Amino acid sequence: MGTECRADAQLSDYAARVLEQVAVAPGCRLLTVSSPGLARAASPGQFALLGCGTGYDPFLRRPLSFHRVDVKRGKVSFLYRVKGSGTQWLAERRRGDVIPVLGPLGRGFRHSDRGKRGLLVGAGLGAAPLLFLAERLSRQAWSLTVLLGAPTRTGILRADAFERFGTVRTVTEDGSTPKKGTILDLLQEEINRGGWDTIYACGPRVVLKAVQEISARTGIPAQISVEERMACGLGACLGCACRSASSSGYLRVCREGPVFDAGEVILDD
Amino acid sequence: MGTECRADAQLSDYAARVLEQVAVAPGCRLLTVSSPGLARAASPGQFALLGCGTGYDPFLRRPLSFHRVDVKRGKVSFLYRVKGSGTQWLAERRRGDVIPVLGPLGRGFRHSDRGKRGLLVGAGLGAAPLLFLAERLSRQAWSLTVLLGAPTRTGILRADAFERFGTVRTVTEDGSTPKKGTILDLLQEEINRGGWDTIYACGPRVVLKAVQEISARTGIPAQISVEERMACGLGACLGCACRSASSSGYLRVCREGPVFDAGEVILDD
Amino acid sequence: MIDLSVEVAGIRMQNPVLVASGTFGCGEEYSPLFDVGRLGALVTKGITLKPWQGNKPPRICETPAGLLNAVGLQNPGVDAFIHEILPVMKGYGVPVIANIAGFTKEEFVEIAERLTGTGVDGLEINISCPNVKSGGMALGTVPELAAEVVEAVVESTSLPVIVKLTPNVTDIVALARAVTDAGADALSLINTLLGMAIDIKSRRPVLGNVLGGLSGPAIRPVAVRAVWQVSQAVDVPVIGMGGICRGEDALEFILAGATAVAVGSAHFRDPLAAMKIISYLEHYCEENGINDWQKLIGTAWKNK
Amino acid sequence: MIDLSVEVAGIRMQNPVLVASGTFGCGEEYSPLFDVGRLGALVTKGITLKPWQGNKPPRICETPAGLLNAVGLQNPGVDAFIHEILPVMKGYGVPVIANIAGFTKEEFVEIAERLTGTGVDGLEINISCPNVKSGGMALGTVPELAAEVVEAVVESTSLPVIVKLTPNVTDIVALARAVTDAGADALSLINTLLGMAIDIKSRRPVLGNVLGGLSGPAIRPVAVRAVWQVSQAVDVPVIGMGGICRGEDALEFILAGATAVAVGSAHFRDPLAAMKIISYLEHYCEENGINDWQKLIGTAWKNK
Ligand SMILES: Cc1cc2nc3c(=O)[nH]c(=O)nc-3n(C[C@H](O)[C@H](O)[C@H](O)COP(=O)(O)OP(=O)(O)OC[C@H]3O[C@@H](n4cnc5c(N)ncnc54)[C@H](O)[C@@H]3O)c2cc1C
Ligand SMILES: Cc1cc2nc3c(=O)[nH]c(=O)nc-3n(C[C@H](O)[C@H](O)[C@H](O)COP(=O)(O)OP(=O)(O)OC[C@H]3O[C@@H](n4cnc5c(N)ncnc54)[C@H](O)[C@@H]3O)c2cc1C
Ligand SMILES: Cc1cc2nc3c(=O)[nH]c(=O)nc-3n(C[C@H](O)[C@H](O)[C@H](O)COP(=O)(O)O)c2cc1C
Ligand SMILES: Cc1cc2nc3c(=O)[nH]c(=O)nc-3n(C[C@H](O)[C@H](O)[C@H](O)COP(=O)(O)O)c2cc1C
Ligand code: FES
Ligand code: FES
Repeated sequence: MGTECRADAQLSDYAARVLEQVAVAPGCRLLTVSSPGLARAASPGQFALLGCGTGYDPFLRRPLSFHRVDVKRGKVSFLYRVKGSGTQWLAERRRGDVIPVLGPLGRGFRHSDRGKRGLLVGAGLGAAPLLFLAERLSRQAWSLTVLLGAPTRTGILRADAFERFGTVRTVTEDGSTPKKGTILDLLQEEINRGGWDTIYACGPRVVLKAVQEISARTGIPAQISVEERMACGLGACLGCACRSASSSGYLRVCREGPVFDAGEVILDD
Repeated sequence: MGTECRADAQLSDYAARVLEQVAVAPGCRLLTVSSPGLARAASPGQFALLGCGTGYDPFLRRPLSFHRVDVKRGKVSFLYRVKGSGTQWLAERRRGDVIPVLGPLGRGFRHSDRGKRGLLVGAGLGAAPLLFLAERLSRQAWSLTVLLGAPTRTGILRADAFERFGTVRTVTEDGSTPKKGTILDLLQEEINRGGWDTIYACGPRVVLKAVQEISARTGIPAQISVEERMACGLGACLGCACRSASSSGYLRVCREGPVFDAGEVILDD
Repeated sequence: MIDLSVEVAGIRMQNPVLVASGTFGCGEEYSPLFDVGRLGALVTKGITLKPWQGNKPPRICETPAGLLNAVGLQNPGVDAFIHEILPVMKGYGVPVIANIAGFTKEEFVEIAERLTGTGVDGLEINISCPNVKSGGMALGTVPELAAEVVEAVVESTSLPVIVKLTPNVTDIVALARAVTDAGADALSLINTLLGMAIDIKSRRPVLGNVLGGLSGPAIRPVAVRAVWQVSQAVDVPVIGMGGICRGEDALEFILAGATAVAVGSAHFRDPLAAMKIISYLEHYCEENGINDWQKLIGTAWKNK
Repeated sequence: MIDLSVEVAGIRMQNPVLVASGTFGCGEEYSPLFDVGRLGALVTKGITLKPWQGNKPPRICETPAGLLNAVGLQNPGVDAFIHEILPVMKGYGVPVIANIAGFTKEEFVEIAERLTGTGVDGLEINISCPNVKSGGMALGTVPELAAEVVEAVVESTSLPVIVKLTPNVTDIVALARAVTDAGADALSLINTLLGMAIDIKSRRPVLGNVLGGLSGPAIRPVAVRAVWQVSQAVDVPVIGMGGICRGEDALEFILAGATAVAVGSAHFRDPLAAMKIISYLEHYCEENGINDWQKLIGTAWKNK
């Protein structure tokens, strides 16, 4: 994991061949493609734009975060929820099919040099970019705790995969896992316990806002991965605006983000 | 083959499951679907509208003639050329996929009670509706000659299948079959030889116009299968207009056609 | 089951899902596929005073997520309509709205007069067809001229008068206001967008008529915008149309301010589209516990 | 290799494939993907006099075969443009056309004056942006007002002046004539169609700005029609745009009367679209033995 990623060097529109696609939970799929160049270039927190459909509907590409990257084997995985027409099309791709994948894009998670105790907060699909991050951080001898939360048991994604890289704690709103509550309850517990150098979070806005608030209150630096509707993914169209905390203007989620320091942006509803 | 088809009785939007799809020539495919209801209802010369694509592009359905119908096994086949986005999508369907098929539509070939010596003229893809016709006519003890023409050898489609129902004569413009020339040369030869009760033709406009002219000149009744761009396929939108020979107005290819008596329509370019 | 019935321009409909003029024949074409009597209302193809043979083919050209058409008002004329087509359409037991197209104000009046008392339930004045050259378009784009036509028709008939507007104008709200002031009981919007396509092989226009009208999902955002703008500006009900293919689309128009919707091009992709939309609306109301579904009309701007 | 070079408004371009304003950043964003210096010309995002922060998100909404955008002219203002962005854009060695947007005639003039002599190769007057509320639209829809702006800008600068027209008008030909009479050296058409979308879950408009501009393949038929109509009515070259995604589409615009084309939304689906279009046009000319490819311009109406 680089400090400032130098994505541009290998940014390309890759023709990625599907190696495997499996359902990991209801409506939730793990897609693995072969793309050695992309695998080499990708950093945790960055994303790609996947071309969906053969005609012009759907028209726009879909942004998905890198979930796992196996540089040696040239494999890149995406963890995604089937939501609308684009992800539905992706879900129908089978081994051997080719998907256009533009990436790597954006600014991923950054080093913090304060220390190596990391708290990863993944609400629902927010788990997607965190596995890649967990792997890279653990390689650099970070000690990690991963919080995974969802409304119900089947929404807790990839807990077993995370276990290789740190302590995993899960929570569900309906109590279908041992612990019942929201991920924010869990987060507050861990914050109370203390000893964290950096928080990395991904998930719905309400979770990210809570992380912003905790970071501001406790002084623990946090990095949050933000979502916004995108067109170009390259910083050219100004479509993916997120309000800047330091100026009166906007930042581009696809360029200055998707990972922002918690204090960098204002998340409106 | 009925006299006036009573298509409406079983007209429906069938969810047809693909049984098989094979390439029969470069860019030319034979698609077989399972649809017992459609198989029972279909008559030679009628067609169906096949839904293509999952989004709204392509938007319109594609008209294809019934090429073979196996009522007993509930199978319907289409012979088609991959031309644009719709047929490209069809070409990618595999066994088990479901295609929406609206049909049977239109007015097919009619009985002639003059006699049972039929001349079938299929230029290129014009062979598509003629196989189904040949099969039904031969069951009724017609004696048939089938003329198949194309620019080159690979454009002569399904000659072997036609041989079960009558004498097949082929011609290519580049002489890659024994006989060199156009299908109109072959047609003229057969007309000169004489003895025909009805001509049935399908193919490009230039061929259909020649058939109209021959029919008018010789008095041999001819039926031609006409193509026009379609939207509804049901007679509702008035999109598929073909100039009527008997009035100053237009006939609907999807309703009064696609098979017309040679004298019924004026084919503009 | 929830009651989806609605009144538009005094015409009572069992549900708010109509068919768009020119896309549904006289109902008979679709009757083998579903019970046409389940629709909110039937709308005829444009009816002219005299028989009209329409434009030369090709009349249809597919475009991304839509199509161009240049049918050009092919119809047997008002008298043949009354005697041959209307009885078939009335047979389904739902209101029949006659889409009428004149080339002059006087023609509009004459068609309206002839249709009055025939069993037709309402008139939809088509001052917006892009496929007829002489006058059709101009009448529909200049508020004063449009208002004159509407006023004359309203005076000449006891039938409810719906006015169908073209989106090919700078200010559709001004047009809507003008025809509403002139007495329109309801508005239909939108008609097709003026477009064309060129065949790169022949290097000529695809359509026999050169220009055509663009319809289908491609134009839906333009239609939603028109409904949103107009429904806030006038007091009469709006029938929304333009690219409605699914229940979600119909709901979008209702939220934008439409009292009813019409399904047009969608029939070409899914002949059962209108039926599916009706079912969707029923289920939507049930699932969301909506008793008076008409409260949904214009929610998107009422909530602003 | 065939010579595709072309002159538009006195600006020499190596080929007729430009990028559409607002879709291509300053070139730098796409430069990792292809050699931006192979384009016919670069066109900037709309430039205002003062820095402008744009609309609140969401700014993008996908629609069938297209998208709505309501970016709303976010830009650092003309001075920052000149000092920070222009040098980057000039670095690619192809003409740079500055798309300028004023809220008044005076602002247009002032932006034009500041850009004159900076290295910018031409101005594209954007009197047609649907995403700015105050005035922007009105200026661009009334021929007299549009002409006034154009006349004032033409007088204030030595740069070639291209005028970008909106399709959201009743009579685009009248608008084109007015601005051409006022001195426009070329026309760009079309800008986006005014549209909107409503989120049925929240029952509110999707876009932060409520209204947005529709672009992409969905609008291509409308754009081709505009180019067809306008190119026959005026004597200045037309830059065609609106849904051009592939070489065939570009050719369709050329046949309709465009001298050059611009690629916009297509970049979002295929970032290499413009490059592929250039290759297509080269191959097309070679295969069809076309030496003077400019003879293709307007063939569709010349052949009528
Ligand atoms: C940087 C980034 C990384 C992401 N990573 C992941 C991931 O790893 N796994 C995952 O499941 N999802 C991820 N998302 C969300 C994902 O992009 C959307 O769920 C997806 O685009 C929905 O497409 P659709 O066709 O299924 O839905 P539709 O609702 O049909 O999409 C319509 C349009 O809205 C856009 N859209 C819809 N939801 C979102 C959203 N949440 N964020 C941005 N655009 C949206 C689509 O891209 C499309 O343009 C990410 C989003 C961003 C911005
Ligand atoms: C009654 C009828 C029966 C037909 N039977 C056959 C058949 O059995 N086998 C076969 O290969 N072809 C047949 N055709 C032609 C076939 O419909 C077209 O080749 C096909 O629609 C092309 O679709 P596309 O997406 O590949 O091409 P595109 O060019 O992308 O299609 C664009 C649009 O034009 C329409 N279109 C293009 N060509 C034709 C055409 N020749 N006739 C009507 N519409 C057209 C398409 O339906 C679509 O709406 C028939 C046409 C008709 C009218
Ligand atoms: C083939 C066709 C024919 C049409 N004929 C008429 C007509 O006669 N009168 C009319 O007012 N509108 C006519 N329209 C316009 C439709 O009624 C409708 O306003 C438009 O198509 C937009 O809706 P849609 O996108 O759902 O099709 C026609 C549309 C099509 C596609
Ligand atoms: C995201 C986005 C931003 C745009 N910004 C501008 C702009 O600043 N100025 C302008 O004149 N046009 C702007 N446009 C319009 C395009 O330049 C072009 O006219 C329109 O999108 C149609 O072309 P297309 O369909 O190829 O995108 C913008 C379009 C998009 C999609
Ligand atoms: S998506 Fe275009 S700038 Fe971010
Ligand atoms: S395709 Fe609609 S009438 Fe024939």
